[in-house]
Amino acid sequence: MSDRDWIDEQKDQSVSDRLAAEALIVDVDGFEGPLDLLLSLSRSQKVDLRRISVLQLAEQYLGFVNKAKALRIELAADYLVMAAWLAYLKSRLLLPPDPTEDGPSAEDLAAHLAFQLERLQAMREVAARLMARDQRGRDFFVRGQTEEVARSRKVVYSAALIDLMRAYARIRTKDEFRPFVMDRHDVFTMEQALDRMRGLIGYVGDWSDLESWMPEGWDAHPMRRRSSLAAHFAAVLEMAKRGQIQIRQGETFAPIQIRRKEGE
Amino acid sequence: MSETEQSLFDAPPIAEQERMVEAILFAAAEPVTVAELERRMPHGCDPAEALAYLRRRYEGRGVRIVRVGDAWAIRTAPDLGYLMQKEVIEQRKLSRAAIETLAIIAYHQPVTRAEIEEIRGVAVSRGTIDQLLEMEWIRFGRRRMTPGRPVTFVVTESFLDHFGLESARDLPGLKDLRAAGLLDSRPLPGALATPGDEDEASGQTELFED
Amino acid sequence: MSETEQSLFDAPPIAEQERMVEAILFAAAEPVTVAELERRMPHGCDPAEALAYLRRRYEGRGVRIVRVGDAWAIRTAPDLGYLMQKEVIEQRKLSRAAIETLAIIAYHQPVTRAEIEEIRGVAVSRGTIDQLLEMEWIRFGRRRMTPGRPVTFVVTESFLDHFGLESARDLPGLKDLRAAGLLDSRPLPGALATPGDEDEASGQTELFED
Repeated sequence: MSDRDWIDEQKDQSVSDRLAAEALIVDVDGFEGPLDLLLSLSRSQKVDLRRISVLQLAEQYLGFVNKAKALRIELAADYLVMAAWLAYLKSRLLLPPDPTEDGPSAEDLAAHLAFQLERLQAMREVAARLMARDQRGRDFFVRGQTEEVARSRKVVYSAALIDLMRAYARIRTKDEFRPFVMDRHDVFTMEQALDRMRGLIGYVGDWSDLESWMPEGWDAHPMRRRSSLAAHFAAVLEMAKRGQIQIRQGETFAPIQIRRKEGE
Repeated sequence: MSETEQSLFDAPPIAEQERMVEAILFAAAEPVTVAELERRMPHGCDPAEALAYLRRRYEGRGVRIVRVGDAWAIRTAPDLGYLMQKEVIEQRKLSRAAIETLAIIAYHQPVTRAEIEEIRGVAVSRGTIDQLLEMEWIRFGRRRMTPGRPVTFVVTESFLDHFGLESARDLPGLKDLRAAGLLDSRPLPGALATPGDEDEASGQTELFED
Repeated sequence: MSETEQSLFDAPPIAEQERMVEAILFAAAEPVTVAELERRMPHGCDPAEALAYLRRRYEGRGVRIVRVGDAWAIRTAPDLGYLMQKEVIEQRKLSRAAIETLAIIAYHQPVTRAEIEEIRGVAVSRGTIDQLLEMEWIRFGRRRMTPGRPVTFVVTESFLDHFGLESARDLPGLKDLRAAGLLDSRPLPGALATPGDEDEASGQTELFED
């Protein structure tokens, strides 16, 4: 439908159109949803969509739905949802506003519906204007005989998005098995510390700082130092409990010292 | 070294550059970007300037130099379309739903499927979107930064080319629609404002207002 | 209609006929004979004369009107044939190391080399990074404000172009990968933030929006 047709159609609305609107009843299939139907019904009011009576429109729509019911025409659910909403809106529009009620006023809701109709109508009009434009392959044309473009070779490395996603998935999947290897890189466990201290305890004859017993390479990185210190502290506590060593600390935050328990 | 090279390969005179652009545009069916022209022309050329001259030269002729987004093409003058019956391509008839969906995408872009449905008041069938994608009149735009990160749709250069538009800003009636507030995203009163609103506004600004 | 009526009385002016010939030759899929021109143009036209004018008009231009057998066509001027060359691109797949490195940069940018190595669990060769830099798919980002101020890598516009993405945010997230069957196990607790997580989004904002 072109622009022109549209305008003509708007102008030519008459009693016959209203009769046609009545005939809508037998042709629900012709509508693309309740909003489309509302827009068609609104044409019978013959006013600018901005001045449309939403109350009247709601009544028309409800009338339509009732007739459809009487004729045992099955209406899709969204038509019935719209009917329920319009019935609610109609009752709100007819009753004096309830000052205690929260939320939008009936007028706001009606205005929004009018906005939706106006917007749909506007989209229809611009769609018609768009389709009425000169179109490629119909009104104007491209070069019929394009010229071969000679090709010289150049190697380019490429990858598709799917390759990228696969690669990333591969890495991330690998990650999910890695904690047991990778994440322990910086962790010194108590078991390791126990094993180690058991081997070393024979050499701890006199009081010495626990920190001097840290394994090589575990004192440079702060995370590793903390982990190994904690593990060794826990290990010496365990050993003390077993009566293998003695522990002492001069005061809070002073170095912790250990020595082999005499007689071991 | 590079200075010597420079002087050896001085840019050709602008008239010559104009010929080059003419030859390249004539040889191609699809629009050619300025960047592509620059790649194909000798070093130091200014295809944009050459294009301006060429465009003027073809004013009122049987073919015209037209702009399509960032690219340029030669197309026959629309008033001569009646001579081309032989060239007319049978166009696939678009359904009313497809035409409306296309218009909504063009005027509201970037727009999500939910928004298209809200404007039309009816569900958009998968086939409609597929058809428009297949015709290469629409494509996926950025994801909306709202919950669910829905994809958006925008129109393509080939859409612009088909309808003879220089850019999406030149859509018929766009200004009037915007002035009338009909392109605003206006939620149902009382409904929670969707966090997408901000985003949408800025998305459109980017597209149409700079 | 008016054209037909007019042609009953007198032929269009020769300048107009020239436009017609120009448009027909331009759009035709093969060379057009004078007889065919005559059939397609309004009654009373003299295509041979119009052609002669058109030929003269295109003398010295980027394209010429040439005779092919007993038909006519528009062709590139022979001296500009060299413009009709395009480098053809032989596609080769990126190595596994390169694509993994690229993926990590795309998903975690800005990212340092040490971080790439930590994520891959393997050292990244200088050559891999160089290759990606040379392809202009990655570039140097801001220096990290940490000891040693290591350089970071980010992906480029041409990367986005190649993969058809509007922004790095549009990369499918881990959730999408999992939905596509590319990732099958549960998420790693405490794993690095993935695109779509708030964390990363803000990092990317810094990158893309200033």
